[in-house]
Amino acid sequence: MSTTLPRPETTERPNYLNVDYSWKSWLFTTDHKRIALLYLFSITAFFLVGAVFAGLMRLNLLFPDGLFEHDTYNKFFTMHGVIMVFFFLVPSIPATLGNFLLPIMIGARDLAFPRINLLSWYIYIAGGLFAVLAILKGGVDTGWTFYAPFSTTYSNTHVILAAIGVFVSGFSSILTGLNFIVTVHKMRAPGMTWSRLPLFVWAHYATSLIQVLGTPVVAITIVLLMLERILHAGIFDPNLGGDPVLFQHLFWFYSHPAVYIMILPGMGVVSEIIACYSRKGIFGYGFVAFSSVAIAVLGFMVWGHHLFVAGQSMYASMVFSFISFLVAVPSAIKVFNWTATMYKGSITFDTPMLYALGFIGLFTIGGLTGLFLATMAIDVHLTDTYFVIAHFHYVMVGGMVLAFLGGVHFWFPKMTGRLYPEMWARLAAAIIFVGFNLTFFPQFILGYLGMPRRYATYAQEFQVLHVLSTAGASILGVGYLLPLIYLSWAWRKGERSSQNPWQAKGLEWEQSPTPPPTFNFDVPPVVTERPYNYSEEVEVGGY
Amino acid sequence: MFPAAASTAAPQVDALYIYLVVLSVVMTTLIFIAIGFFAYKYRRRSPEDPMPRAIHGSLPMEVTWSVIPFLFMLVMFAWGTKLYFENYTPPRNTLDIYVVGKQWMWKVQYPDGQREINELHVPTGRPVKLTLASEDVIHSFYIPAFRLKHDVVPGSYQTFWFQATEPGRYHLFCAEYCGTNHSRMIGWVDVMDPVSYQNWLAGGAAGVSMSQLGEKLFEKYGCITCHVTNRSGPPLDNVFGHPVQLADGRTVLADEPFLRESILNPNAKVVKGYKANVMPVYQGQIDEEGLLQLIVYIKSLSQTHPQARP
Amino acid sequence: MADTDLSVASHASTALKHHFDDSEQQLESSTLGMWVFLLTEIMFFGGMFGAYTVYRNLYPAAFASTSHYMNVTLGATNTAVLIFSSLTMALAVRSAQLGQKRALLSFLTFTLILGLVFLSIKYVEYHEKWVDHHIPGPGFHYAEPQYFHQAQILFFLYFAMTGLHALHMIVRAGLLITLIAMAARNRFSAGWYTPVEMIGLYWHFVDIVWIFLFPLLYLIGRTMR
Amino acid sequence: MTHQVVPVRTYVAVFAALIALTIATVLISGIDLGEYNFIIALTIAVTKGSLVVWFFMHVNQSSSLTRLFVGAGFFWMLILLMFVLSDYLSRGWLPGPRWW
Ligand code: HEA
Ligand code: HEA
Ligand code: CUA
Ligand SMILES: [Cu+2]
Repeated sequence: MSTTLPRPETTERPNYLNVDYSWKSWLFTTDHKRIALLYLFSITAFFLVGAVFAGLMRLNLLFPDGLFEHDTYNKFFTMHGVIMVFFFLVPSIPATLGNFLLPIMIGARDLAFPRINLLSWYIYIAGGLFAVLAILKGGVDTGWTFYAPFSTTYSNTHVILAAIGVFVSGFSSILTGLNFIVTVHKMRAPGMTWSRLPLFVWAHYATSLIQVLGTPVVAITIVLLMLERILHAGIFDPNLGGDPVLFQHLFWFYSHPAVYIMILPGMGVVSEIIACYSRKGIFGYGFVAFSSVAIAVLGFMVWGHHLFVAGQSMYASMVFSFISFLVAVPSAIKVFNWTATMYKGSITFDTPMLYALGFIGLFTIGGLTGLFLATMAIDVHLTDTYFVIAHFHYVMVGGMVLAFLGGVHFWFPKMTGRLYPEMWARLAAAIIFVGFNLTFFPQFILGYLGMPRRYATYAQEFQVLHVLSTAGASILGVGYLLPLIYLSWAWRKGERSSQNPWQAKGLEWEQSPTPPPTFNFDVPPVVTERPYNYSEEVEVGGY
Repeated sequence: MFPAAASTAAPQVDALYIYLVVLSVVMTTLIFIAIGFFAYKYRRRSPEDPMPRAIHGSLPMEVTWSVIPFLFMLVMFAWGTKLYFENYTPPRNTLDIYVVGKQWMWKVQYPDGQREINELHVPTGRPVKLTLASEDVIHSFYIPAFRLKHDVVPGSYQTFWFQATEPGRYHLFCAEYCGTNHSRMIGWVDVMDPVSYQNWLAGGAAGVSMSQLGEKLFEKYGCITCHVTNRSGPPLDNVFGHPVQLADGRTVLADEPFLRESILNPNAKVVKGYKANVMPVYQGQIDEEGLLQLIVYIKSLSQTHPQARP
Repeated sequence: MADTDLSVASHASTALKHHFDDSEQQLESSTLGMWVFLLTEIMFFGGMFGAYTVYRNLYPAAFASTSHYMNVTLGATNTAVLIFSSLTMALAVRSAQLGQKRALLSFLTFTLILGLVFLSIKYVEYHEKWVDHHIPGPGFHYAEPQYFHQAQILFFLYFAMTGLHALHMIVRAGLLITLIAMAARNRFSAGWYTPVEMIGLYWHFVDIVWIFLFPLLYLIGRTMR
Repeated sequence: MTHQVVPVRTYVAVFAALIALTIATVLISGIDLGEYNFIIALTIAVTKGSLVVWFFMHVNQSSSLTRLFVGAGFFWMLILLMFVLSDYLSRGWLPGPRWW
């Protein structure tokens, strides 16, 4: 904890929050920071919806015979998956923290296309409304993967509404990515060379590439799916000559890279946090930066690892498996470099750092179990079991959600000008960590024992582990509620923050007032030093 | 921690799994220890602590921690691939059983004519090949005790094989989400020693064998007219298991998927010396079970092919 | 979609938007933004091309059969029309560069007319398909029954691909109309004509898509039997 | 960044080439050349597309960044097509003799 906080200023200087309080000034804003907050509130709302579905699912799974109708349960996990992936996790860090920080970090006054940025939020909301409408009208039961021919011919739920929701929100993702790419290329402040970009920015740049290159494919796939559902022309229906595996190919062409949309920004956040609380630059900056891009590129060539038992050619499977291992190498590079960054640091354990360390641990476990699934013979046994569920919750919840929470805490003073209550925050972080592991670790075992996923009812012998998991989820639920409460409180009542409460490096802390004014800087920033320049002294020479 | 292991594949998959678990535990522990150690040793003791010196990185270390894990991963890849090819490539002389999945049940047919629902009886010590078909959506045939599963994809045949080792009663699950009662599309696999299996076969009111049923269909649908009586279609004896010359110059193997396609959509692959558009299209005319019976019948016409009979 | 900013920028005319340093940066950003947008468009069509590739490979015979029902004359005419429109669009941008307002206006109008000609010819083609019951769905008929299902899929792809292309044609025609209106009101000068250039890029891109659709859907397979 | 003014005759020449290639591709498609029909048609299409990109869209005058993005677009589409095809083309392959 940095102890030398300057006294809060008494009169607030003009910033992006207090320039105007009217509704209009929020709904028609083109300020990237305000749009970031609009996103922040919307994704939180969607997270809560997704979490309620998760809670209901865990409740159902307490009992081998279930609690709800099969159809109801099937809708729960579908809506949970759809909401969590498309409406929460994909926009979570990029559209909130990324939107807020990316321009400031590179010394720009705004994103390159502020109106498109606002448009993307409206598109996101429009997509979200379709999803909500689908829920209100009774839900969807296809699983978030929408596999044909079930989704095109057999399901009699609101597939089209949900599909439109996903389709529409995809464009918001594309536009955010487009905006980031152009901004990073064209709007950097004088002196902000590529080798001085914060790792957060590198990670977002890589993410944007995936959003721009991958999302259109899932969009068109969903269009084909909807047309097929309406016309029954047979494009994915084997009874009419189509090939259902083609749908899976097109779907995963996006959805595998999309899992990296759901982790790279988190890795960017963690890089910033580790550096700050170790008071050291990231070990192997160049490798960490480049590994983001490597993950983005290689990530496009591994999607077939979701199809090992789907009737895909064995030879194609082999290639996909191999590249899956390749893409793990840049992830490993990151983990090791973060660890090495702590070496000979001067480390403090404020809440963001706790989340970052939690991220490293849980992501490592999640990533390593990804390797199990990339190993073909093992995947034959484990695919479509709870092992997969545990794997991806470890990377998505243990990884990305923790990174998101860490980032929100880290930049909370920046966004609001106030400090969060440190003790409560540490407590919540601890509860989340414990609850998370209790929820999802048993699922690895369940999976290897053979418990299939998407099961409303299950064999007796799996009950013990399911009960453990539900118990964990209850703890986890409490853990999530805490930040919601104390952060809302701190927003209005928290102690005022100085410009740079963590004494962190980076334009957003050093050269932009807290909270930032509308165009971010009072004086146009100029960059003269390398990133994370916590100390002038250098121990080991560069490379 | 481990489910029952009842096939030749199970211990092999378990061994590979143990390799992965051990490796992961070692890696995770190393990383956790490093983090814990650094966190403790280099914690900031007082706010006045001097800034640490910057360390930029080290190429040798980067190379080390990329290459060494990758080597371990190469082992995973090679081992996993080898097992996968073995587990998905049936040996010769299998006992063939036919499975049709539909919402939400498994229909099993034995060549000798037994039929069951949501039960599968297999002997130990003998490779069994399953041919999987689906009447509606994608299902997945999963036997945890064998560490094996395969999706059942409508519109095509998928096959996989196993050799059971331990008599017992094991779970059979549908592992691919297929609608309302996906979690009720479950059943049992009864593994029996060969003697009990013979008794079970004999005890069942088998009656008509699959190929006899197929023969009836062969007459019913009029296949017999062209393929036997007037020979306007290619003769079908000694076709199964042999290479077939196509009109477009290609050569393909006459296996189950080929026969299936030739019945449902005869113009897709026309045999050399015959004309397209002569045979009617049977797509949508025959159900999956009947189709399998026809194919078993055509198989039985092939002498040189080692017939799978228990 | 990405054009909102570009067209909106025009309201401020040549004005530099406050978050840019100079007009150079603004122009470069718009150009890069446009290209990134085109990148997403490539992938958008890419999904369709993927489906096309798979089915062409699975059903070569049915494919050969359906290609006999494609109207090559109309398709080729349309290709020529689009290529011609690409030329006039390029010349329009050139006139804008030179600040020749009248030339700009007439080239833009000419381009627009060519775009509409394309759509009309497309309409004739669709109408033919309608008359022949070649629209996938419940009313679908096909002369060679053995290819019924496969032909339906291929026609589905034909309509999906050309339909998506036609949609883009309509969008860009709309954009062109705005351009014409702006040009008529003297919004552009030799110093600032970014929207003309951006929409020009978009125009050419949509033409390129057609350049690929034409051989893929109309030509390949004509000689196969 | 602002592009040079290109002489009208360049544009017209490109136009003429495009029309010529269109005529060529239509004519060639009427001759039975087996699989070559496909290859020729695609080659011509790629040539035409490149002409448009290169001259009409001014990529010949553009920054290397723009060129990179143009290239990336087509490259990514190729990834999609190639990897999807890799499955379909190798499905019929028989597992060879056990090569391990
Ligand atoms: C944030 C999301 C995210 C991330 C980052 C990942 C990362 C990875 N995933 Fe995961 N995955 C999902 C989300 C994610 N996944 C989801 C949602 C599904 C299921 C979808 C569904 O069906 O509903 C899924 C499913 C899934 C499957 C299919 C399972 C199945 O259905 O059969 C596979 C198979 O290969 C896989 C593999 C991998 C691999 C190899 C990585 C790698 O990138 C991981 C790399 C990281 C590490 C390896 C850890 C760090 C490395 C070290 C510490 C080095 C030490 C290592 C050694 C010595 C070996 N994933
Ligand atoms: C992207 C992000 C994301 C996130 C953040 C989460 C968060 C959680 N998920 Fe989710 N999950 C997915 C993505 C995500 N999930 C996806 C993509 C699938 C696949 C869907 C599919 O198969 O199609 C899935 C599937 C999935 C399943 C498997 C369903 C099945 O296959 O049958 C389960 C089961 O436990 C589960 C649980 C949870 C839990 C407990 C949380 C927790 O972190 C959430 C925390 C919230 C709570 C714990 C609830 C709050 C409390 C209450 C509402 C009160 C009542 C609570 C109790 C009685 C416990 N998820
Ligand atoms: Cu059948 Cu799930
Ligand atoms: Cu994946």
